[in-house]
Amino acid sequence: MFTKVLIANRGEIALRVARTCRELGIATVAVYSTADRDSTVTAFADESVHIGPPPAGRSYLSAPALVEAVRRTGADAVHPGYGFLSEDPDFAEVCAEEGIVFVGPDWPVLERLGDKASARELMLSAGLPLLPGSGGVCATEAECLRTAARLGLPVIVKAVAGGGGRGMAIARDEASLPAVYRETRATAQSLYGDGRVYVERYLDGARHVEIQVLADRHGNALALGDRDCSVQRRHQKLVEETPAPGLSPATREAMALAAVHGVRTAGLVGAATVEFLVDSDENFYFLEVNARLQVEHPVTEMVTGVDIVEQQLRLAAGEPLTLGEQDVRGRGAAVECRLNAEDPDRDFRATPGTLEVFHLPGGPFTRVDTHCVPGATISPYYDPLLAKIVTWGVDRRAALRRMDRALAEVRIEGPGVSVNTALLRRVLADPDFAAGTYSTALLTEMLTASGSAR
Amino acid sequence: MFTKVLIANRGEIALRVARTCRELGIATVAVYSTADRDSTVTAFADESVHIGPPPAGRSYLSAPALVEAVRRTGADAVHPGYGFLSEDPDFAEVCAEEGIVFVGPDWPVLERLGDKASARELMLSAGLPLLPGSGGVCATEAECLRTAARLGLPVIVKAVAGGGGRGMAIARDEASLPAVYRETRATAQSLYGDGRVYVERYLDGARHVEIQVLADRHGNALALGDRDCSVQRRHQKLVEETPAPGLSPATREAMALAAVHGVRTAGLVGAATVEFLVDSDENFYFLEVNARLQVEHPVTEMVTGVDIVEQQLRLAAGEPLTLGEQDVRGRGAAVECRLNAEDPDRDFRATPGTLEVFHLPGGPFTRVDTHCVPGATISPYYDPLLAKIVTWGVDRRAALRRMDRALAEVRIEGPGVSVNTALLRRVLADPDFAAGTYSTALLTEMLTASGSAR
Amino acid sequence: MSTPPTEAGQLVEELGRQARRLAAEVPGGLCRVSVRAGDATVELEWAASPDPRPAPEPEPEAGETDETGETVDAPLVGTFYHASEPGGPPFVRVGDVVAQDTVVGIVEAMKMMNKVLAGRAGTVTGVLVPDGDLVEYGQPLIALASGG
Amino acid sequence: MSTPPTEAGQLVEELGRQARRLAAEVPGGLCRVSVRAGDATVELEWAASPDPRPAPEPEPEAGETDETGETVDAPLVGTFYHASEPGGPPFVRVGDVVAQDTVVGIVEAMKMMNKVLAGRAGTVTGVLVPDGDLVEYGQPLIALASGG
Repeated sequence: MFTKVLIANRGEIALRVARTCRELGIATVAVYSTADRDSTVTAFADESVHIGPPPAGRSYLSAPALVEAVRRTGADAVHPGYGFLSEDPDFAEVCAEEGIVFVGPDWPVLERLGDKASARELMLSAGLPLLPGSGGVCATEAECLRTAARLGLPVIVKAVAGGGGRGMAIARDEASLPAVYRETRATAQSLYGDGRVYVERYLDGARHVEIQVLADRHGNALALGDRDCSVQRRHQKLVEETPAPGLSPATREAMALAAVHGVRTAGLVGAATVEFLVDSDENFYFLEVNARLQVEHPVTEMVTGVDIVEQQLRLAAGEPLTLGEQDVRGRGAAVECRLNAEDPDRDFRATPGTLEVFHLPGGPFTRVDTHCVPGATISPYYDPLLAKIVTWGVDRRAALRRMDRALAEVRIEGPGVSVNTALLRRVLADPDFAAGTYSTALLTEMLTASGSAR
Repeated sequence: MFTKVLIANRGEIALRVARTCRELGIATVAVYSTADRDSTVTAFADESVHIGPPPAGRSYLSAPALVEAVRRTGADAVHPGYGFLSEDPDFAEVCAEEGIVFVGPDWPVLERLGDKASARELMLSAGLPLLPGSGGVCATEAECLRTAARLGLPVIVKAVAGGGGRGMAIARDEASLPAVYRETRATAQSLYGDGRVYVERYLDGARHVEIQVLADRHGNALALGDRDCSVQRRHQKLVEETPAPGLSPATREAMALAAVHGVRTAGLVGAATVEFLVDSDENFYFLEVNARLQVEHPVTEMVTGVDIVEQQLRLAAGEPLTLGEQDVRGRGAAVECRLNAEDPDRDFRATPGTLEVFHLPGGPFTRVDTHCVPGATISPYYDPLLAKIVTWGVDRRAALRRMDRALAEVRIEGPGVSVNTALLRRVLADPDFAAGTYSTALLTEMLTASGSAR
Repeated sequence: MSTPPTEAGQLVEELGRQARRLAAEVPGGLCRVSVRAGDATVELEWAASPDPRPAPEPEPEAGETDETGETVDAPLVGTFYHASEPGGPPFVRVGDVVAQDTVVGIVEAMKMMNKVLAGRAGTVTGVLVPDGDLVEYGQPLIALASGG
Repeated sequence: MSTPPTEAGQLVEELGRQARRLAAEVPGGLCRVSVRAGDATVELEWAASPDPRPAPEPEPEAGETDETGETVDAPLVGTFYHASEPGGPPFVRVGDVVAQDTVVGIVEAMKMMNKVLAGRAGTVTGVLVPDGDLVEYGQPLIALASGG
């Protein structure tokens, strides 16, 4: 096992990773930009390195800064968290060259899975069901129109380099397709420096269900159950739960098998999530592989009792997977709500500011992951996630009632700071959500119906 | 089920009970003394009633104030928490007369178990193993000396009306016995208005192990596993864990059977804990029944997934126990540490004051129960418990390492306020504790060896 | 540091008032008082530590007169009665002059009748709670003007 | 509101200094500045919202000169070299007079050599980091007195 791990991230996930390192007796190195100088993880970690100014491009996204921080502190591994460089094949390659263990898949695997077109091909070859699509990059507008004519509308145009809900747009009719195509190309070019896009049939009213997988270097892989992440705003997840409600055991098992097979086919080592769209007939279609820790991993932890970060570290250190099916059998249900400093009434605009009051819930079967403390300042440079509230219950209903109790305890106040607590409670109260019959359209429909997010 | 429950308590346990009520859709009434006017549970509950001035005798211990508060709010049940009136047969009887459901055993059961001499007799008749003792009240000094001569020294002199670690003293030799006898009688008279005492052989180096039991009105009873609570200061628990380390499965099962049988024999309905002393040969001896929720119940909740407060409410409402052995099978291990505002270096003197900084841990498999917030004032009128930190792990070692990580995150500061965090971490680091081979002598030995609590 | 006649000053004054009120309700053993507003702090500490045992229960018959002298407050939770029996003449009416030991009402708690005494001399200016209402501890029952 | 010459006043002043320093390091998009100490608050807000995309990475070659003008700080994490080659003459020595674009050292990060410029005119009064040491972002490298 490692003796010192540098955590190449910030916010709640940096603290999350540092906690498990501490529990395993591994020394921790935090890194921080000037904006995060007084952060909780900096105080928690054994050492800290100031890696750059607030803009992520010169700090958390700067591979040279991170590699030099590793050299300076003598860490033997880097945990990238989620976002930032967590799925960057170049960073993983540099780490490998420098003799630093990257806690994640090998860089060629990241490269293959990061290109959404090649990931599609790979999973197709592994026999996973895919939505009908362009079968590769759609190089011209004409090709895009031909593909859409073949697939039928609506279609979704996606950036090859995209992921995590960014760089994608839906075209509902032929007339709008050329504009959608051009805009997605332009967005992809500006976001990723890679304008290539592909086209897939778009499923209305589908659910977003994902399988958590662990895989070692010795040919063992294991699914840790599924998560439903259909409650999304602008393709960004807001509420996640496990197990996905209402799926038949047969579908659940078939998805888990497909996910494990896909991960093995990709040669992936570590923790990964295979995302699927599931239609109302329980047909499921491969979406993408997230070859990293997910924001929503705690729901799986609460139900299975597995510390996924510990598993990542062990797997990255080359240890064999010692968990079997019997060790990861889920108990009960868990749900996570993301508390964001954002204003649902103003198109979810981030509302940075100082948290004068910051009170989060606790008590039975309630987990809180946060990097914030009273008096902390939420910087405009990074994502507006303040805290993750996770509750467990013997069944879905108990977990959801507990979540509503927990959200009612939240008190966060500060000048200019708006928090999405009320919207989260509205989701819990929504009849479709409560019945477990919701799809990715839920939040949009809720907001459209009320004309307001509150 | 009830529609409105009045919580006849304060502090963390009042909030704990209110949370489960909320989750079950039951309206809550908080009560408060003048010192607790701005408490967290008062803000949380649906209604609050000001029941008296700060001294508990005129507020939390005043049965008339509580009964009138129930009448005023129309609550149909009272949850007494722990301490205060939770095991008071008179209060339970008054509730019964007034048509209020007391969430706890019927008053005759409380009366029988509250008198330690009659509880001993009852459990003896149920076949539970008891330490050799006076077999009833020791009415005179001469009788006490005769009994001690028969039992052999050391002996422990206990108040018949005592419990929860109060009203007891050990005599190690014949010469000191008369003074110990007289002092215990005097203490018992002043604490409980009942000077009767009895005598038992005292076991050095024994462990304090207890069994959590649930029992319904329909003849069903179930054990939820055991807890080791041997880490005590002045007979007050400080660290508790489940499962009790190192016990053989046969002993564990025998204790659970004895506890369930004892509870049934007593005719007890609700949640109760049967306490035993266990010697180094795994002989176990009945100590007492705590016919109420215990401070340390969360460790059992984390391992079994059972919400014990929910079960109390259901059982008090007359519902049958629907849990079976298969529903309460423990997973992993859990440990609880009590954060007290007290100074271990000054004989654990309470250190009330204002909490200027109040930061508690969170994250994976970590539960926090507290009623405190930054800026809160800890009153000198009540016990100094600030928070309970509970951690879970796949095994004991993982739970303890996690606890040490969690305790290292605690930051509590205020003028004059001392917190026992460092002592708790010293317990975790103690070789005997780490090996799971400790007894009730652990803390005394630690403090004696170092000459200091830090 | 002098207290400026500002909002902060008013805050301090109000905090002080609350502290004194709290202190007055407590039978003994007050150990430390701290009043803070922003950076301004007043702190008092006594040498004796508070008695950890519950205080002996005083016979709750005197009403608690709040320190502004404006009201007689309920000395315990229960039902407030204006008269000693249903339909009987009320203990006091608006305009009545009362002495310290004048009975101004009764609070019934668990069938025990607890007399409420005025606690100080004055003139009744209001009966604040209807006959037979359930009151909580400290709830103002009778408005009382100083003197008589 | 006038700032009194107290500890709180000094705190506010220092906070203001930090805020200005932070603002100076950021390429653009500053949206709100709030400085608070106890009850005293200074707040500035601009209409434009910050650009959510990462700023284009500037070529990190200029050292960041801190606003007191006392030090030239590391523009990135890496190894600080006094000279362009091992054993070569150092870029600057104590007493040297430098111009804004004088190279005062090199920070190597992942085999890329990044020149550190003085950033302003002055006289070198100290070389604060030994040759070959690993430095973090913002670490003072060279002490510089104003003028020359």
